[in-house]
Amino acid sequence: MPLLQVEHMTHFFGGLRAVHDYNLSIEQGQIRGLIGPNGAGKSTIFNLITGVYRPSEGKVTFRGESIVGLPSHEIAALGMGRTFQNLRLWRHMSVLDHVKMSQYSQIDYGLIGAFFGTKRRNQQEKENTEKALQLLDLVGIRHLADSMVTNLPYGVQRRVEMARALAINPKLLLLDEPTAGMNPDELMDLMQVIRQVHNTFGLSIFLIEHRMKFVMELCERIQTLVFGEVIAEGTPKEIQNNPKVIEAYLGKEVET
Amino acid sequence: MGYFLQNIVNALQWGSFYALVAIGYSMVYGVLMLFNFAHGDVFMVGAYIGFFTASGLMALAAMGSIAIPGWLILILTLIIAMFLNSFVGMAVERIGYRPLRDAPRASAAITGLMIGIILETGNLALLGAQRRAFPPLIPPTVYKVGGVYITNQKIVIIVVALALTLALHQFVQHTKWGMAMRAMAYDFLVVPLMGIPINTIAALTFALGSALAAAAGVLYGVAYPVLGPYMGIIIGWKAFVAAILGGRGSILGAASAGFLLGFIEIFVTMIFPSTMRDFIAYTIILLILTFLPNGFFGEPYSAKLRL
Amino acid sequence: SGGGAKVIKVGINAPLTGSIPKVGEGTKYSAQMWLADINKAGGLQVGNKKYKVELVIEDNESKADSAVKANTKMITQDNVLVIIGPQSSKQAVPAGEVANNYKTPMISPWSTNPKTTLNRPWVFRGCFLDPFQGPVIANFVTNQFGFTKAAVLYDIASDYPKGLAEYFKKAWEKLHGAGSVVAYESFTHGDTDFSAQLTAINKSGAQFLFTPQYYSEVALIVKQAHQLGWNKPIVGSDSWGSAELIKLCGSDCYGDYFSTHYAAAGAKGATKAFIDRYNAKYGYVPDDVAALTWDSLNIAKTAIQNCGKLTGKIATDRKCVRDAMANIKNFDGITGKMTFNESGDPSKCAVIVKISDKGEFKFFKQVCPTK
Amino acid sequence: MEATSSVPTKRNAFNAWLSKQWMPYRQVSLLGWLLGSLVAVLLETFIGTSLAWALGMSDVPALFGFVVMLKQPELLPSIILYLLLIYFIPIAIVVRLTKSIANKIAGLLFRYPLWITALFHIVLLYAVIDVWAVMNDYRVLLAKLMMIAIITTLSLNVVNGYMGEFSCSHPGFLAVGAYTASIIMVLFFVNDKVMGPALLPPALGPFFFPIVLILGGVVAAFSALIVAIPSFHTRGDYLAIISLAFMFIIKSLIENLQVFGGARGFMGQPNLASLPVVFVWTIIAIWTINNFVRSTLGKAMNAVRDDETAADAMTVNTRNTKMTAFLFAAFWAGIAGGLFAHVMRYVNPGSFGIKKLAEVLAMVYFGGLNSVVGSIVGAIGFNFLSEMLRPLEILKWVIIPVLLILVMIFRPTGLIAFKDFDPEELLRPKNQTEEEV
Amino acid sequence: MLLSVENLQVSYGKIKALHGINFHIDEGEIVCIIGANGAGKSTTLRAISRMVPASPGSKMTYAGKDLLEYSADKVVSQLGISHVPEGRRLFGNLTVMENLILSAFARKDKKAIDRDIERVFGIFPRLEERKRQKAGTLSGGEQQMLAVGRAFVSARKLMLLDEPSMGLAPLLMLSVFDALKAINQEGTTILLVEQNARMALKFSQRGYVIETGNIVMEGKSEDLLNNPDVKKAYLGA
Ligand SMILES: Nc1ncnc2c1ncn2[C@@H]1O[C@H](COP(=O)(O)OP(=O)(O)OP(=O)(O)O)[C@@H](O)[C@H]1O
Ligand SMILES: Nc1ncnc2c1ncn2[C@@H]1O[C@H](COP(=O)(O)OP(=O)(O)OP(=O)(O)O)[C@@H](O)[C@H]1O
Ligand SMILES: [Mg+2]
Ligand SMILES: [Mg+2]
Repeated sequence: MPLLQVEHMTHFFGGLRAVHDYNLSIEQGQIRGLIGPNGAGKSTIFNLITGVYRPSEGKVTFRGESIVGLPSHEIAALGMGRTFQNLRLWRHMSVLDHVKMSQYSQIDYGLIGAFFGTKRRNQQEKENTEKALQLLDLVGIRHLADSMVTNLPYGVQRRVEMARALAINPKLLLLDEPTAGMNPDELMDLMQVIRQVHNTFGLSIFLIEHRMKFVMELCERIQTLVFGEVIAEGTPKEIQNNPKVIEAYLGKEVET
Repeated sequence: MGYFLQNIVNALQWGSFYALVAIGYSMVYGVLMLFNFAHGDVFMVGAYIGFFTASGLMALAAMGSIAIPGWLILILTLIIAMFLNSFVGMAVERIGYRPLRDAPRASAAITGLMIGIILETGNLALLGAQRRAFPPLIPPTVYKVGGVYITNQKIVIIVVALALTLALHQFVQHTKWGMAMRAMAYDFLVVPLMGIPINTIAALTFALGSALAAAAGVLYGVAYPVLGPYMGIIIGWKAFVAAILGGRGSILGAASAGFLLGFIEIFVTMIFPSTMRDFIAYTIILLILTFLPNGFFGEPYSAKLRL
Repeated sequence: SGGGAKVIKVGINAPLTGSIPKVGEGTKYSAQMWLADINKAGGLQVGNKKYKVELVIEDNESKADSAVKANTKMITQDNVLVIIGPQSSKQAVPAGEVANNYKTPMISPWSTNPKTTLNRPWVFRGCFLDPFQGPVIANFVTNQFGFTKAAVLYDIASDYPKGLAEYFKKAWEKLHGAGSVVAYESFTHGDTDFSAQLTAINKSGAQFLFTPQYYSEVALIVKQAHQLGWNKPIVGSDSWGSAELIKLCGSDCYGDYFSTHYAAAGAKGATKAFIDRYNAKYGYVPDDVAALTWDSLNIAKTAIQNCGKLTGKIATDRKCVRDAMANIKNFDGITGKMTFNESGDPSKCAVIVKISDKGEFKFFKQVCPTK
Repeated sequence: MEATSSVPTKRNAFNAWLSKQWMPYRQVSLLGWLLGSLVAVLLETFIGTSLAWALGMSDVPALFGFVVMLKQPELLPSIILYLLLIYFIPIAIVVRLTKSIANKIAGLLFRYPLWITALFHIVLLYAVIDVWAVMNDYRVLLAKLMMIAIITTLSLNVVNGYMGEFSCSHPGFLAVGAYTASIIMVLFFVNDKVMGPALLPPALGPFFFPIVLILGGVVAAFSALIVAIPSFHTRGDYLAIISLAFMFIIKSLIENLQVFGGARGFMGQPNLASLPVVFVWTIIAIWTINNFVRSTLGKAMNAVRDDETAADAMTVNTRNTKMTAFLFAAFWAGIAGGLFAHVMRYVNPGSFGIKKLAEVLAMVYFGGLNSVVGSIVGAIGFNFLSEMLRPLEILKWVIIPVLLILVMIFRPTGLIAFKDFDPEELLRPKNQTEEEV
Repeated sequence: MLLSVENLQVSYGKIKALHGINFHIDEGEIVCIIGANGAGKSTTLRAISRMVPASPGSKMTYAGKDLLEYSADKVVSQLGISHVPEGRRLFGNLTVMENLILSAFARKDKKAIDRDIERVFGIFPRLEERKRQKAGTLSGGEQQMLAVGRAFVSARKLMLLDEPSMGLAPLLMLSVFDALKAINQEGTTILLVEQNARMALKFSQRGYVIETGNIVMEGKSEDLLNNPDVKKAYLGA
């Protein structure tokens, strides 16, 4: 059974058909890519899968459960972590709190614990802090744990998003243009991080990217979306040489 | 039937005031995304300016050789009060809002509230505790049309309210100044990058909003000729309700919500025991917003944020 | 405390800011005039000693909790001997509780709510009560015009109009049977548009309108009523009795009636003297609040003097003043003769005033409580 | 822009001198300060009155002389002298003398669970307040109202600060709590003309009072559903209107309930809200609210405020969070209302209108958003200011707004905003902490 | 020399973001600034367009005029410097068309404005399709097109571009850079900030490398492209 299965998903924004008859099946431990011109509907697909929008038509199954219509946070708690194309951090919270927050669904001390500060609560908060610090270590920003996110450089903010997404114990990680705003050097770093989390946690990863070097090196299979429809799917090699993809998306000369 | 029609006329007049104050509110709200809680009191100041202007003009007319007719005094009063009050608005912007431009909106709301209190108490301290009687610029003539009593005042008020609403709507939607105002509501930090002077736009917005408040104040003085320092509070808060019920920054929305509020209040009084008016009227509003979570013409809360 | 009582402190608890600043102003002016008189006499003669008198004026912002704070402060901090105020029942009811608890005599000049003095031996008032005024008006209208159908318009959120409207309704229905109040409409504090209520009143077939509102609202109600085609009598209560009424209402109010504590136009003797002095000093004819405050202050003064001597122990002196106050008989005030009953309320006559077509408040009739 | 740097001016020299003088006090633990204050207030109890007379004042200055200062400026030197003799000098001496011992005790206490230290400090704090207030009842009343204001402000900060809504419904919650508690108390424990004889022996009143207050809080929390449920679908300005409507509805409802006095108000509440009672409730409020906002469940409010979609995507149950925030805040507002009613022993719907709203909003934003300490400072500061300036009458309502505007301009989120309140930090001994603990 | 910057210092509160940098741009040039995250690239552009205040001691001259005497809006309306800010910063509540019209706020030449808007639509046909859509609902890349489009329409003697390629599909990225080149040939000077250092260096004539608020290297773009240090640090070699 695939980890995530999307069948015949279609979505309209008013009269605009943003996604049409989209299918996807991701196995445990795969890294998959989604590319396509701007406005093709890639981010929309992420939003549909994660429950931000509800698809007009289609089925989405995650870990054997149908998740269409579930609220975002329940889908996330099932093990689907994501990052956002335009950063969506919590302005007034520290880096550490960001990562702790994502463990919300794992908390079970309840309101009594929250109001009265029971032993159980203190225990759990402590454990959560430790786990959060480990994750920050993993993405290399432990030393910034107490800083507020607003003043951090863009690249660091991206890492916070990554650590935050990892804290929900994901089985599947959705990354929307994780390299945007990074220079090639940092891009290599990030690739390293992604490989590492992939290996450590055995996660599946599904990512949207415009930086071809990144996609081609990381992904096992890639889909190309144009006007909401998949025009090609295959290994990086196949995609790179697919004339339709070159015409609609890559162009002749590919820069990283 | 006459009873019903009479109440429609009543509601139209009452709604006109909510509408006029609400669009002034909505101007500032729509542009700077700020609650201008001083607006009700700016309205009060407008009414007072109107009072002094009108009294002065009437005194002039009384002693001078030239006979100025009442309607001319009204027009002059409207123009002068609108003009002068726009400076009050600009001063409010300068003192209470410009320094807080990148503060949380709620903080600016508090300064607005405080400026309002200063205007009220300032009035009380300077002009004393007595109420003022607005001079009768157009002596009321009562017409009886098929069991419905209408006065010339009512007609003037409703017509002016509608005209100002439409004019302002045109301005905000279709001129580049209007666009700049709306842009500023969204992200004022980049507005200068378009070569737009933000301080000018902000001042202009407050000036326009306050001019409208003055118009409302003068007409209010004509219809309800008792002025006091606290006259702006209730109408200000209710206009706040209307401005947002109409949808953020939408002039037509604010105006229609203003009229709607007038209609709700009048008709609730007509149908239910009048003691229950606020209870029922606000329950209706609460229900409207529960089912139309973005007001009438508004964008959803998160329109600004994109995934 | 107070090191042997060289000064007598009198507390004034008044709404200087808030929604009825004019009431506060009248209170304050009256008190200052009163103090000026005492100062001119070189102090207040008690027994064989002259005391300097100080006013402690506290603003209650027209809020209940502020009035309580002000009373507590004046009693426990400033050690006032007696308190005048608060004026509105909204503040006088809770503030009276404080005065009573601290055993400090207090007179509210203007609060007509029975609760203010009820079961509070230390609290007095300077005016008649709503349960008295309501029937006075009902009887007057019945006798004068022979009407049987009444309409009432009142502010539901304010204590005074609401109470009076209820007492009037009760009295009217007692006279003319249930349902004889054909329209009983209300609005909320701060409203200025009464068109819907007045339209309903118009339709109800009432023969007159009773509206126990403050003068500023009266002007609006009366004008709007006329604009909606109403041309029957409108009757009011003591809250109409301000010189401002005519300024605001103009000829629309001519010919209407209201009950009140005193009639300024055509007043005689001490009343006239007071009015003239006040007018000369502050430039307008004093409202009933000012007159009642004046009377209350003088009751306090009489009580202090009747006490005979001040010990300097504030608790003893307060007790003495209270007892003296309770024992005052036939105090001759500018708003009428007063004797307190056991709950601290004076039995006073009401005056019916007609607004003349020059806008003066003309004495029309006096109605006294039946013994 | 950068602060103009370090040419040693006179002002800088003065600042340096000042901070040098202040140095020793840096190491004074809270315990030390409390001890010092206790000595000062005791001193005032014993010699305050006589000293005041000696200095030409008629009585002990109730609010540290601020009120007197405005009424009789000529007394200014006396007041300063009084403050120095009763407060500043004794506190300074005691604090310095007991510095090391207080730190030792604090360190010793710190070895036990935190609640023991906390309790110790709280008892001491109460002693200070009690001794201070008992001097005269005006102080008692002010202290009570200030503490109630603290509860109110804190609870509003939960919604407006921590969750970032502009809720206007708080006067409504206060009213619900006030009326519920009053009605139950009067019905059950007071022989009253309106509600008839007490259903239970009035002597039981004090024991049931806490339960009744909680009931009031619970009813207020229930009424908060009216605002909380729409908040699932709408936020920001629209919710502000919903909450405002709620406030109007509650006020109108009470005005129409003749049984409870309507506009005339409701009185006869038993005299149960004594200083210690109000104090204990205030401490509980601060404690639970602070616990809540520091837990991950509470911080979820911040996540909802800063970016709801992101919060949702990170497993935060946004509905639960909003619901909890509104209900919890309303609960405490209800308690505050109940206490208020029993302090005033009279409530009327007019006390819960726009004026009240403006006042609580001002306290929250003045003190500081998203901060427990801020709310405490805001409530105390605002009440103090408003009492202190009372002699100015009308001008008071010009000066207070001007001050608030200045605060907003220079500290747009309030005096102390976005700060975690860590009791451990506060109670810790202040000398070279590492060795001691 | 069109723009010369001397000893430019900028601080955000206590954080000093620029420690006194010097550089210049000649008329008609394309100059790029590259550097790591947080190096201060965007801050440099913001300082030029007067969005952030420069600390005392900084000097900026533009066409012989003291830039520091102009406010942010006058820099655009009187000096003709346009700025595509980081993160697009569109007016999400206005339509695409309104965004474009607004960017010509300070211009009076109605005809020329229309022509420029047409031209933007020529480069980005997608925008013309979405003329009436609210900018806030455009896809990330579409937003980027509009952000660049706005700069075309507003004054353009000097164009400051902050990461114009961010989030653009490869094909589109090429067309944007082609368009920029064309504009440059028509006389617009361009100062480009890019993460995609290789792209930026290929496109520009000269480049500066900025590191934690200091310029550490400058030179002809080709030379930088071949410089081993640059290669190692910024080209991901
Ligand atoms: N809320 C919305 N309302 C209307 N149209 C929308 C909305 N959200 C997205 N769209 C439109 O749907 C299309 C797909 O958008 P989407 O954000 O999925 O693109 P994308 O593939 O992620 O592009 P990019 O690579 O530029 O981020 C776009 O044309 C966009 O304008
Ligand atoms: N508004 C701000 N408040 C505080 N610090 C800021 C602000 N903007 C930027 N900074 C800080 O100034 C420094 C320079 O930032 P700048 O945005 O100029 O970098 P950049 O080179 O453009 O980086 P990036 O490639 O991430 O866009 C960074 O350390 C950043 O954290
Ligand atoms: Mg996208
Ligand atoms: Mg940048």
